[in-house]
Amino acid sequence: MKKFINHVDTLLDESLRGFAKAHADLVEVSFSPRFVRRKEVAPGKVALISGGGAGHEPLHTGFVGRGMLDAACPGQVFTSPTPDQMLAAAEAVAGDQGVLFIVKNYAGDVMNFEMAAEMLDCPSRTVLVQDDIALPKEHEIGRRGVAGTTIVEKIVGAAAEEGRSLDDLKTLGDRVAENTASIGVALSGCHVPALGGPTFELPPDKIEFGVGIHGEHGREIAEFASATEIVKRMVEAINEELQPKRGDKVLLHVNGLGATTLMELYLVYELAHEFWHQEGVEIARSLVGNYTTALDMAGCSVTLTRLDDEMIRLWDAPVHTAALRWGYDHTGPNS
Amino acid sequence: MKKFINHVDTLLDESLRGFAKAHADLVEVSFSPRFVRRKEVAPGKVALISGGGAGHEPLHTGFVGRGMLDAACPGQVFTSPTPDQMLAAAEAVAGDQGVLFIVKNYAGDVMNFEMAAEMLDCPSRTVLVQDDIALPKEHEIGRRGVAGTTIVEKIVGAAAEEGRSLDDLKTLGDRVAENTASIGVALSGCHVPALGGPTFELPPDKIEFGVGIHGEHGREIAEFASATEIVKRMVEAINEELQPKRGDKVLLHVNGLGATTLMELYLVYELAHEFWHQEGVEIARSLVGNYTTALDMAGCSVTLTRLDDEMIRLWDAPVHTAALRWGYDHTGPNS
Amino acid sequence: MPAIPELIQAALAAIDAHAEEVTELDKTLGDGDHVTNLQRGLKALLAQSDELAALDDWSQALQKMAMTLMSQIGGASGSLYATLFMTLAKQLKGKEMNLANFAEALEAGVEAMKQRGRSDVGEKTMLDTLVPVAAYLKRAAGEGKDLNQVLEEVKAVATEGMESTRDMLATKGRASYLGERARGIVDAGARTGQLMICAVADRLAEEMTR
Amino acid sequence: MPAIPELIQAALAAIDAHAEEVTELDKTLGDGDHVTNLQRGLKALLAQSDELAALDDWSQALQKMAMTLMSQIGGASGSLYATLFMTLAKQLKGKEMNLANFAEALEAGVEAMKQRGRSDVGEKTMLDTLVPVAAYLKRAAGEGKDLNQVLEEVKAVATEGMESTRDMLATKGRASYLGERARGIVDAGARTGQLMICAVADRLAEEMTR
Ligand SMILES: Nc1ncnc2c1ncn2[C@@H]1O[C@H](COP(=O)(O)OP(=O)(O)O)[C@@H](O)[C@H]1O
Ligand SMILES: Nc1ncnc2c1ncn2[C@@H]1O[C@H](COP(=O)(O)OP(=O)(O)O)[C@@H](O)[C@H]1O
Ligand SMILES: [Mg+2]
Ligand SMILES: [Mg+2]
Ligand SMILES: [Mg+2]
Ligand SMILES: [Mg+2]
Repeated sequence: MKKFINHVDTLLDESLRGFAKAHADLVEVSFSPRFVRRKEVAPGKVALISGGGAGHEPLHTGFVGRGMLDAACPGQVFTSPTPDQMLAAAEAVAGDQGVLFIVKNYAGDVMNFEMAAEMLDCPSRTVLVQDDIALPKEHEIGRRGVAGTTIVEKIVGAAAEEGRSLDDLKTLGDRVAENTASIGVALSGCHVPALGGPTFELPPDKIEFGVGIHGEHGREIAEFASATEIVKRMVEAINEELQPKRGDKVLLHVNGLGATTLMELYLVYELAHEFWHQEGVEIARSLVGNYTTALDMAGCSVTLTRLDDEMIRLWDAPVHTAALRWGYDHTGPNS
Repeated sequence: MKKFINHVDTLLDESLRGFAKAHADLVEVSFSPRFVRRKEVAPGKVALISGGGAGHEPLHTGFVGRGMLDAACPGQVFTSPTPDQMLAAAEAVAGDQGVLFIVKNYAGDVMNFEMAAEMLDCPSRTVLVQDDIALPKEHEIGRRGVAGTTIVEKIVGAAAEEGRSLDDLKTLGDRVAENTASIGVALSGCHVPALGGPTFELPPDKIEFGVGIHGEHGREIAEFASATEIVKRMVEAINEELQPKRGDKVLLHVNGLGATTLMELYLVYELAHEFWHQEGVEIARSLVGNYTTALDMAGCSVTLTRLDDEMIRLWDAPVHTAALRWGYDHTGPNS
Repeated sequence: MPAIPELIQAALAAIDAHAEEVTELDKTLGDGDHVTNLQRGLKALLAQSDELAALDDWSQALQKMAMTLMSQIGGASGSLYATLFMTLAKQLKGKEMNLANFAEALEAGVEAMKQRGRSDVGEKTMLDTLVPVAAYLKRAAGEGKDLNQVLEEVKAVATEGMESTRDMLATKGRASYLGERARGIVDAGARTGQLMICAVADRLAEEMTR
Repeated sequence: MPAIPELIQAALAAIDAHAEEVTELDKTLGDGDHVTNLQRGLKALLAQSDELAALDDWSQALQKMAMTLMSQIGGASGSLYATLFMTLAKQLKGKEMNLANFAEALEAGVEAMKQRGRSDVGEKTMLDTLVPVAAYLKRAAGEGKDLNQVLEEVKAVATEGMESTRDMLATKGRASYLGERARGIVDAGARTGQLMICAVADRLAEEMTR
């Protein structure tokens, strides 16, 4: 496994140091414990804090900044962060209004954020993202949180910026999360630095359908097929789950898992768009690109969010982070 | 080779259709012949048109929009576009002020753009980007154009937006191009759809040093080594070429070739930043991410541009395209 | 009794010796990081050897270890082991370290883990190793068993618990995503729990024969 | 004389039959797209068979073909072949199609290609096939050689030209990036030029024996 790396143990910090310098206009990075915080926190707002194992970049560190997260706590690659990180981040960015944690639903993340919440000495609530429909809704520990996290963080981030209350944001976050469904497909495994290789290998004619974002196996190994056929399976699964109606407005997010080209992602977007267009569903907003990656996995996920007018307004609200930007004036690249 | 694809022959158009829909607020796409144009062209400005083989996305289509390109002409994967594309694009976006073509220096691109320029019935000039220092400066056909193209397109794009004259822009573009140097390293080959596989394969302990962006072999096959050692070779080569002096301001661009994670790119950025920082060179601006890719190649390039005050001002000027954004107000994501 | 650092060393050695095997388990059922997570935690404990050895109060030492584990391991196992050690520390506060007190503390510890993980035995996790071990120690302490015998028998209990995960369906943790695909493979956390328990038991037994 | 579509068909068949070999050449020395580029161009010409067959003026047909090649091939070879065909069309305008006129037009055509590519023989490109062929045809026409003999000999000339690229260093096109690494391998464009010339010559010869 060839990567640009000096040592597995120093990878995360060296990378964060580069991130801090490349985006010194937007963020500050603390190393012990590790968290990325936005440079200027608007006073009197609820602090939005997320985090999770590294390896999904730009999620979450790339979403720290105006209109989105106040802080992100990166764990080691694919390993949940530890409670002391969340506590330190909260201390740095939270005020009287308390903290809203946005957590992807994985045992490790849930437990570590929970410990942090218990130790925190300000009010906090947690929005659990569990958009991955690869697992049945009744799954014992709930579904996994995957690419829908970006949508939740963007919309709730905009609302937090407006000074909304903790309870309000929790309700909103849950609403976005509940209206969001994702499904992922892997064409290859990913190469985990600490393992020196892929978590799984796929024969040339197989794909992992319903794959997670940590190099876990998918729901099932399926036959490789044309893009049209693969995407059909993906969108039908989502459609069955969310059941958007004719005239409903939705956000369509096609997310690359790492090694899949933008050309392919836009092609997948086209096919998914066509499907819902035929169904009479209005694709009101869209996002195509690598936002929630699984290191260098080849593959993609499709996410659909049913939008209401408030969600659209908040999606459109200005955001200026390393990885997601629109609507802000006079914000030089890194001036 | 597994990709999200229906057929090699339809890949480009299906992908462009998705691109058109995902960015309907910014661009319009024409299919016969193929070009992407910005939706609203400011009147009275010089039209900035670029293009090249597909497979390098977001370059160039992702750079069409306010403050950057007026149009981009994508060829088939790794194949230069044809003159009729440039002519149609010019017809769509050019006015009295003429056209500035920004062309990466490859025989095919140069000849096809040249034919277009000859057939065009308005004034035109061409800025040739040849930033790849893998080849010696005296190379018979000049050096290749690689990731430095983004820098040229951004800075010249901002100047065009200000209404500068064709000759002015040509002079500026040449100045940026001359002050820009890049070097790329591949850790793996890339999988070309039409070939059904990689253009070259690398043994586990080898890298291509000085690789191009079309899956061509690099200047030489080198030993795989630590990130520190690889980056040292890269930055020393650039440093020798550009010879920035103590106190000089530069823009540092670390570009992913496709399958390399952001984590690694930021780590490479950190190492390169540290090198020039030690040299007393001021990294005044930076750009880290996948901008000029070679399909799904694992690898990255480092680009340095020596900046003057005008170039800094133009770099900071507002831009709103699919792939590069800052500084514009009230620009919803795709509203 | 051996100093704490020696026990940590023994646990780490056992994990190191089986790193590949366990990584393979967590790659198949999870995300492959379990060994690295534990190694990072145990190494961090070792780095504090001097401070830990200096504390002759078990409760304080366990609390310090809990904090280190909490901030160093991450993942599911990090929060679970941190919870375990925090509870052990709390339970043993002001108490003498002996089998009975330890067994009682451990029982409380695994209860806390169940709460933290919203899980119980039979779900193919480390609890399938730890819960029977806690129950056995409680019983052994009640019966006043010889410590040497306990140290021998506890290994069999841990191993049996670990082995029991092989044919289970997983309902907690990442392995639960796999459904039937998880059957036939031992849970990584159950295996490392067993490895560490056996290593520590051996180290303690060795000490007692000196 | 066979209709234009038949000649195109023959050229395409030759490319198809050697697709793998040539792709390997362009993968080693270039970017591997040369065969696909030519196939796309030739197929586009074939798609216009009816229109081309309807034109019995060679100049018009060549001009139409030039435009199609220009807009369909792309890459270095697209602009070069488009330039060649445009020049052929211009040169043959109002002229009868015979060996002498064709040879003269071809000479002008390869000159235009040299200009377009800023290149000449000896740089390891398709010109190493085309330039000697043009020179040979000029000579043959001057000598009033028998057309059958010309069609036989031109294949040898094309093949020799193509073969000459094997030991050259490349100074134009992508292969020039490779320096010494380019030696020992035939240039893809030189090879396809030779393949198409041979195929067309064979097809013409076949027609003449009918
Ligand atoms: N809810 C839970 N309750 C008890 N144990 C769990 C739970 N979730 C996971 N585990 C244990 O944790 C182990 C995985 O630990 P580790 O790989 O370090 O963390 P992660 O699963 O976050 O990658 C599993 O093998 C299992 O034994
Ligand atoms: N400047 C040039 N002059 C003449 N022929 C050239 C030149 N550059 C490239 N060629 C020819 O074009 C061929 C490559 O064509 P092709 O692969 O279709 O285009 P590209 O090089 O743009 O990928 C080379 O093998 C060579 O014969
Ligand atoms: Mg993990
Ligand atoms: Mg090409
Ligand atoms: Mg794990
Ligand atoms: Mg080629």
